[in-house]
Amino acid sequence: MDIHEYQAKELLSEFGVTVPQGGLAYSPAQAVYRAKGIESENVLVKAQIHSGARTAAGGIVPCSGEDEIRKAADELMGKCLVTRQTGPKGQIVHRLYVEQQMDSVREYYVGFVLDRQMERVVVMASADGGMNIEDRYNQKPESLIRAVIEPAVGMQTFQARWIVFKLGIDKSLLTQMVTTLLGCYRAFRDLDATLVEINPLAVTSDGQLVALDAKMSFDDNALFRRERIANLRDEAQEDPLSRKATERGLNYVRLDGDIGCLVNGAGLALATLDLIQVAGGKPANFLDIGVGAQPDVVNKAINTMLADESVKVILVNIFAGTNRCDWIAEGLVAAIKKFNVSVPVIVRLAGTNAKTGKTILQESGVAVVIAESMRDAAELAVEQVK
Amino acid sequence: MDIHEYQAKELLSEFGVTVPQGGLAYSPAQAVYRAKGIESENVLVKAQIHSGARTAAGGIVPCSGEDEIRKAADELMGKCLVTRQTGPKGQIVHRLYVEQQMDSVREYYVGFVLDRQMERVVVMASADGGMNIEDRYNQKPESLIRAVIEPAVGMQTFQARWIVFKLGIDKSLLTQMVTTLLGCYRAFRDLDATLVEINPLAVTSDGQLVALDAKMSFDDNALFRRERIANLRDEAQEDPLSRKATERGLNYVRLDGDIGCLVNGAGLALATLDLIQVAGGKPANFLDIGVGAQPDVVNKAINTMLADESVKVILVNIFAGTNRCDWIAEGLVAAIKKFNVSVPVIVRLAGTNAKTGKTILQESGVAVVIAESMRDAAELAVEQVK
Amino acid sequence: MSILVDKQNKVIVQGMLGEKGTFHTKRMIEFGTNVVAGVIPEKGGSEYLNLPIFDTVCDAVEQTGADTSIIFASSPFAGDSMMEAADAGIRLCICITGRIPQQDMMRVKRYIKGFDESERMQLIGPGSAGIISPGKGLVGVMPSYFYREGDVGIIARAGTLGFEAAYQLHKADIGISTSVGIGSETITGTTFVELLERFNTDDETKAVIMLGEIGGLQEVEAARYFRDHMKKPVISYIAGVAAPKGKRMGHAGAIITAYGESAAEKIEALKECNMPIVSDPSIFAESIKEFL
Amino acid sequence: MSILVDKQNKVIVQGMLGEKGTFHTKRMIEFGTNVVAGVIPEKGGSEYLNLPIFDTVCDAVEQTGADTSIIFASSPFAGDSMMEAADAGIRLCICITGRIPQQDMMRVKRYIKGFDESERMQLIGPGSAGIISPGKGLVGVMPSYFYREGDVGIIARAGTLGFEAAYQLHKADIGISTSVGIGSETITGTTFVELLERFNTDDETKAVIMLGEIGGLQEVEAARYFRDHMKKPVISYIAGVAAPKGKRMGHAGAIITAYGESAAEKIEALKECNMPIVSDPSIFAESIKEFL
Repeated sequence: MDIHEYQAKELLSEFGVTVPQGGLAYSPAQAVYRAKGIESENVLVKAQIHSGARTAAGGIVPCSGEDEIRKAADELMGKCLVTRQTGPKGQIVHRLYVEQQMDSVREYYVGFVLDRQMERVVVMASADGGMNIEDRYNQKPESLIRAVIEPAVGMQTFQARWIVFKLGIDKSLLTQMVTTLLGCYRAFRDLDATLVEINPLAVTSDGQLVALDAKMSFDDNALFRRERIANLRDEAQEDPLSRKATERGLNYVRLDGDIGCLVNGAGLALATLDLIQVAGGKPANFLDIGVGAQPDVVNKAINTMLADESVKVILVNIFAGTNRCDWIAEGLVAAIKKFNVSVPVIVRLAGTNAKTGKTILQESGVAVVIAESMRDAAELAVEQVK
Repeated sequence: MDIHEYQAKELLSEFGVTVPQGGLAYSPAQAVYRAKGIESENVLVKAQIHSGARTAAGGIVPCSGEDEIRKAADELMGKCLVTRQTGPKGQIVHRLYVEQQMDSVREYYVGFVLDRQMERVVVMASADGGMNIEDRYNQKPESLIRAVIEPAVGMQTFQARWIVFKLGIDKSLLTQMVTTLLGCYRAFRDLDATLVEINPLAVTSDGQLVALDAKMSFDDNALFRRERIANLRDEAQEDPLSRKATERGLNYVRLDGDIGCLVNGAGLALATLDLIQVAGGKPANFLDIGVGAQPDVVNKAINTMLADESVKVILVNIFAGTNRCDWIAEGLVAAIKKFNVSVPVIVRLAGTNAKTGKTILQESGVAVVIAESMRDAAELAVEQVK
Repeated sequence: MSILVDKQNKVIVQGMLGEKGTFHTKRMIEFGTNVVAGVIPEKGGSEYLNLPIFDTVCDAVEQTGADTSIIFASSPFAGDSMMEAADAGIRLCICITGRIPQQDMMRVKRYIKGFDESERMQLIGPGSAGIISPGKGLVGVMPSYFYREGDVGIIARAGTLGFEAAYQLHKADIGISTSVGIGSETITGTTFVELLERFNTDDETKAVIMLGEIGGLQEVEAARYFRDHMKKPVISYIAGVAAPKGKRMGHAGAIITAYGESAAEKIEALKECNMPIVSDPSIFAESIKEFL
Repeated sequence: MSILVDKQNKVIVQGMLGEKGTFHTKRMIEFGTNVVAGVIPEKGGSEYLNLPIFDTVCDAVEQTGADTSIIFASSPFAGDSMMEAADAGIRLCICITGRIPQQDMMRVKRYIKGFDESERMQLIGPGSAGIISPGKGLVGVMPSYFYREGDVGIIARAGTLGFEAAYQLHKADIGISTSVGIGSETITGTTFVELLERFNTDDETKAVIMLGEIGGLQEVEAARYFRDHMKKPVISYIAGVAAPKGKRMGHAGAIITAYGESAAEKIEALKECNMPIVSDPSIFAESIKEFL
């Protein structure tokens, strides 16, 4: 789960990371009011969306004085921002963060992430912080410093010092930098984060070390024990269809093509996408109904699928291991009738009671195309949209 | 460092352990006032000293009504309680804890301690809680259940459950007991404790699991990072001479005999005590001036030594490794003159500049007996008090 | 032979009371697996599905001599269940439960590693579909009716892909020695390499189907093992070639995790090791046939 | 030979700036120990006592090839210093600093244990008096002037007792191969057994003086090693026979720690292993003489 910049900053500041003064606003008037609580004249009005790279997309506006703030806030609020990270559909701005503008003389990058190969948390740091860290990393991978944290003991001060010296940070900042790094690690560990990132971590002209931007993501599977974090969820930032699918107990991922995929099991879902690609098509989404699906789940799934306007054909690929093809078939027939499905439906059923399932479909009178193999199904689906 | 029962209960309750209602009092009037905040009519007035086994010593008085509370508090306050754990000198009561009296139908023992052989924290539990757990352990050692905590992962729920089932606790108390055990462990770990003990951990007639008494000790070496714990120190509970010695940077341990031992280094101190025993004497104390002692430290040490009235002879056993015997000798002469020392002083000097040191003593005119070996010194000292 | 599971395993079930636990315990018993007990804290001393129930894994092991455990406990409790199994002396633990918090899994792995190698529990999963050795034992959730005895080994991260492969073999009249689901979680127990090693020395296995996917690097390690040590044919498939990099992939924090983990990069690495790759998931059976 | 330290060790000092660090670094240099650098965070690039100073142990090891470290850092920082040394590839680390929080030491030991045995740092201390091999090397705080070359090994928990023993040998014209102070802290690195093993195979050591004390059980383990494996004479002393059990000893929490740990109980256990015991700490020299 992602959270907003302002939320990440609030959390990290509790772990000893210094952040600029700032306040949250839901309206231009509130933005102006928030700016009054900030000591400096120059502020940034920052769009709060679950994406970085906002500067290039015009999501961060430097302002001075009430009028400029009001104008910037007015323009940003409700705007759809398309950044390098949002995808072409962009994200709509519902919240603004008004923040003290700091002068930075040097910018660093600091990130904490789980390395799944080592099964350990890794700290990454770079003296080339700021925008487009990915590009700079690709050009100069050696510029990224890494330290592995031993889970049995946690991050140690010597590791933080080692990073500081490797980065060549001015030694007067040693203590601040160590505090920041250890604080980020504790936040990562104590809050079940999957990502803690400060970029840029800036040195100001008066020798302060300040997190100018911060990003945190959390382990969805651990939210049950992190109520405070779970409450930071901003549903307005999520794809509405995914959200609805989640509420219905389905796993839905939206993609760019036009073939809707209704499958059971994540592995089969990936394989279905691969087959569609092999056949020359593009999936609009995949909707995983899970391995033990009951008939009513199919109903919910078809309902979700139809809400996606880009779907021009529905490909159903079911391998019934612990569930039953006849149930799936019954559910499909009922849902197709109920929702008056007008797009073509290609169905491949295999496994438990596959024969019965196919018979149910054939005798139901609804217009479905039955495919014999996964590959046939994919090819038939692609044909429909060509 | 030890703390009082009421302090341990306050800390443990923050970690999820249930404790009876109660309040601290420094006077009988305050005790009466505290009792008003307690819902039940029956209360216990409990002497707060750094010792268990208070019931047998009359330190815990059940009361009902204002008069009884006032009377009990009046009697306890300022009283010197001698328990099995205080030694013959006892401890003076300066604080009282007024606590709701609970009916207990079953009493358990739970303790957390570091096992230095395994270098791990060990949980101990017994279904025979209450008074004289040591005796019962000695009779029936198998009644004590033990679980070892893996430091890399901490105490796990399954371990707590295992203990609960081993104790044969009623299953309706499973969750409460698991919460209590995990809470104690977290308190141990997060507060740098060396001991967490609940005895008795009682089951009340209405099915509550309540810590009727609690004891915590802390790692002196970790107090620098546990300010809150360090502030719980009650100096009135410490031996005044030890306290003074600590303030002066000396390590002082009070014992029962009459030979004062001034030594450098803990190992040499233990060896000196052994030699006195071999020679048939009894040490009054030992005062370790450390391995790098400067002349003024000897001054402080003699001053501390003289404040102990049981000292009938002073045995100085110095092995100068990194420091110098001539400094020690100079310090001794000055201190003996300054404080007009009237008890015999036996001195053994060895190591760096031992010869010069002895010459200084011999030429100083102060009455000291110079011994050639550790054993001679011990024998000479014992002779003096026979 | 077969690997990991045969008729000797004495199996206990942790987290048996739930719908899944109940359903699959029944199926394992029907299959003929020697399920000896269930562990349900607070229910010790009772019976469920005609099995004795114990409060702790420790009790179950002491009383029944169990050496194998299968876990259906829900995600918040599964980490604790795995550690309890390891502590009680279980030798093989299959965790069906998935979606376990990462930090719990870091703890579990660390806890298991704390045991001497000779006493260390082998963990399959979490998020595993289990293990089936047709004709011998089922400690998992495989729909066993289309798994027939034979000489092909299957290792699959995703459960349904493993089922799919087994079903294709069934249709093609090819039997299976053992099929193992190792799960797709970020941190798991047993890896492809460890299972290839076992199949390598298993007399009853002639060829192996390895079903990988995007994320992680263990497929590449498996390919290196294949190149250097494997004496039997292996065919592999990497699911997710068509999957777009996740939203987070564009992100700096993903630098370290993304490198070499995409399906395309993996396939490249596998090819370098000369491991045969199937790019069409509907032809597992025909692809393995030529090696038999 | 000698054990642990000889003329080859390249020594760095962690926590050099303080009074103790400065004093003993000078003494080690005077003795002839090959002290190659100091580590003082923030002072990297400067010089102190004519030694190059580095910000990190890692830098010091890379630049000087150091393999040995001695720590004088103050107690709150010493745990971190030990882990830094282990991480940087130091092979032998002597921690002079004592009074380290127990939980820090649990972490340090766990951290060190995480390395493969072949890369694992040997830790002496904390609260160690260090190591001296007369004529070869001093990595410690021993007053070296009365340690002469010879064939008696000394292992002492308490620093001053080790000094006392060495001084008695000096007076009796007996030389020392190596003397090691292992510290009296609750949790320490190297134990009596590990050092007896080393003396056992050291050509230059003919006999060993082992100076134990109350608390812990390592003296008993050492006695068992002596009984089963030691090919050389060892005399032992357990300090604290006359020490009363501490105030806390009367307490239930001490049940587990107290058993077998008192001097009397230890002496009993040592006697069972036929280890010669000296009960008078003023006769170490005359007691060892008969074995030479």
